[in-house]
Amino acid sequence: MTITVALFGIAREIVGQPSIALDAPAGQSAAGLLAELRSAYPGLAGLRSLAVAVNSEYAADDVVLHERDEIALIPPVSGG
Amino acid sequence: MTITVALFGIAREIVGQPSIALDAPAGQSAAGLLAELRSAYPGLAGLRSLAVAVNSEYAADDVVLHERDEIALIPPVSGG
Amino acid sequence: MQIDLTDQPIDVAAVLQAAESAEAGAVNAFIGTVRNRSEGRRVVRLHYEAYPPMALRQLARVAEMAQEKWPMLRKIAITHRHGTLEIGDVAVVVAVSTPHRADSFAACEYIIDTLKEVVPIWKKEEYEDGTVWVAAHP
Amino acid sequence: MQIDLTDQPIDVAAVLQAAESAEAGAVNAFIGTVRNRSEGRRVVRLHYEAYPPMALRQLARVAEMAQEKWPMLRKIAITHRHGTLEIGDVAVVVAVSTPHRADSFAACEYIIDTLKEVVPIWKKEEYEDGTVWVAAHP
Repeated sequence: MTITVALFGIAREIVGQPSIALDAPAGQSAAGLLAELRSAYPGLAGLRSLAVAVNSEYAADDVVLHERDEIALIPPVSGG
Repeated sequence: MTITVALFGIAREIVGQPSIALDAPAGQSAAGLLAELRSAYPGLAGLRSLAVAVNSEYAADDVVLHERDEIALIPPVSGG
Repeated sequence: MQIDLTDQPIDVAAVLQAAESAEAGAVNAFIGTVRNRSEGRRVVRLHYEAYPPMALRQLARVAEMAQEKWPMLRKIAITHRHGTLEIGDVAVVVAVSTPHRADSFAACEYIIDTLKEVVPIWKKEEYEDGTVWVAAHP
Repeated sequence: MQIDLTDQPIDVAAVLQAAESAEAGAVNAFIGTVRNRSEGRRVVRLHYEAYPPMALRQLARVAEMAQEKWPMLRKIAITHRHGTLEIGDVAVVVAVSTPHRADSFAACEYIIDTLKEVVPIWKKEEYEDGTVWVAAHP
């Protein structure tokens, strides 16, 4: 399946684009996606934290991703 | 000497007027004034607290009153 | 420091603005309004009586004490209203600014707590069947 | 509950008003503004980037969590700005109302503290000689 990952803040700058489309195995987990992205973009590994959001909620490591999910990478937030 | 005592809130209502003029001995203290007023107006004794203010400051018991001081009786405050 | 006592409606935004500072990222504000109930009774309106010169002096003292306890306080603005207030009217606004937010909460709460203990302002609650001077008796 | 994310200047008074209630005598508000210094460096301006649908969802969650912890909360209003902000501009306003004041301070502080941990908004500080994404690195 193909999943699209939206990127924000410093993660967007590290990757160099506002979103990426990836081929992912069926049953890909949030943790699996994180590992893959950290390997493809080593700059992401230097961040204080990095989370995956699925459909506007933070996803636990074992959450399984689906093609139609709205997926985003969440670097350390700093609102307020 | 004659001192004038300004009255507010429930103290004003108990005494029935916004200020009272009193003959006071030279050297009258804040505590002495309070005792005299409580005796003259027993309703004051039922209040949760009663303080004397001299020139816009709370007066300790042993503060000596003078004729030109601006003296006030302060019943329990409830601003805010 | 901006201290005010007024018998006119309080301009809340103006008090907040008086507390803002380019050097302080955090503003905390407390706004006390007239509730429609008090200890189970329906309140119709409130009457605040003040001893103006002493109230202003004591409001300033409270602000000075807060400034001593929280030296990082940049600005302090306090406005208290007196006279007759209807339900929903703003009775008091306290606003402070600090570089970091935890201090703004602590200092603002200290100011309103202390104000209620020392500032000579008295509140008479009016119910449908009478009035009571708040907290006057034990 | 009134939750908003906007790229326009925040009307602070309107947010406060949205939190007022005739049943609640206490309103506490936190206003976060852009400071001219950060960790010793002079800040020229700030850029806030948001992930809007998730930011709105998480702001609402924070408000819901506060309502669970403080069931006496009457109203909660939160507005966060994004885009480019100049020194002194208001970035966020949190306002809550409760019948008694101590709860209003505690709930408002909880909301802003939690907001800063979970809401997907990112702040880039611009200095005279560069920019930094705040808190991105350990």
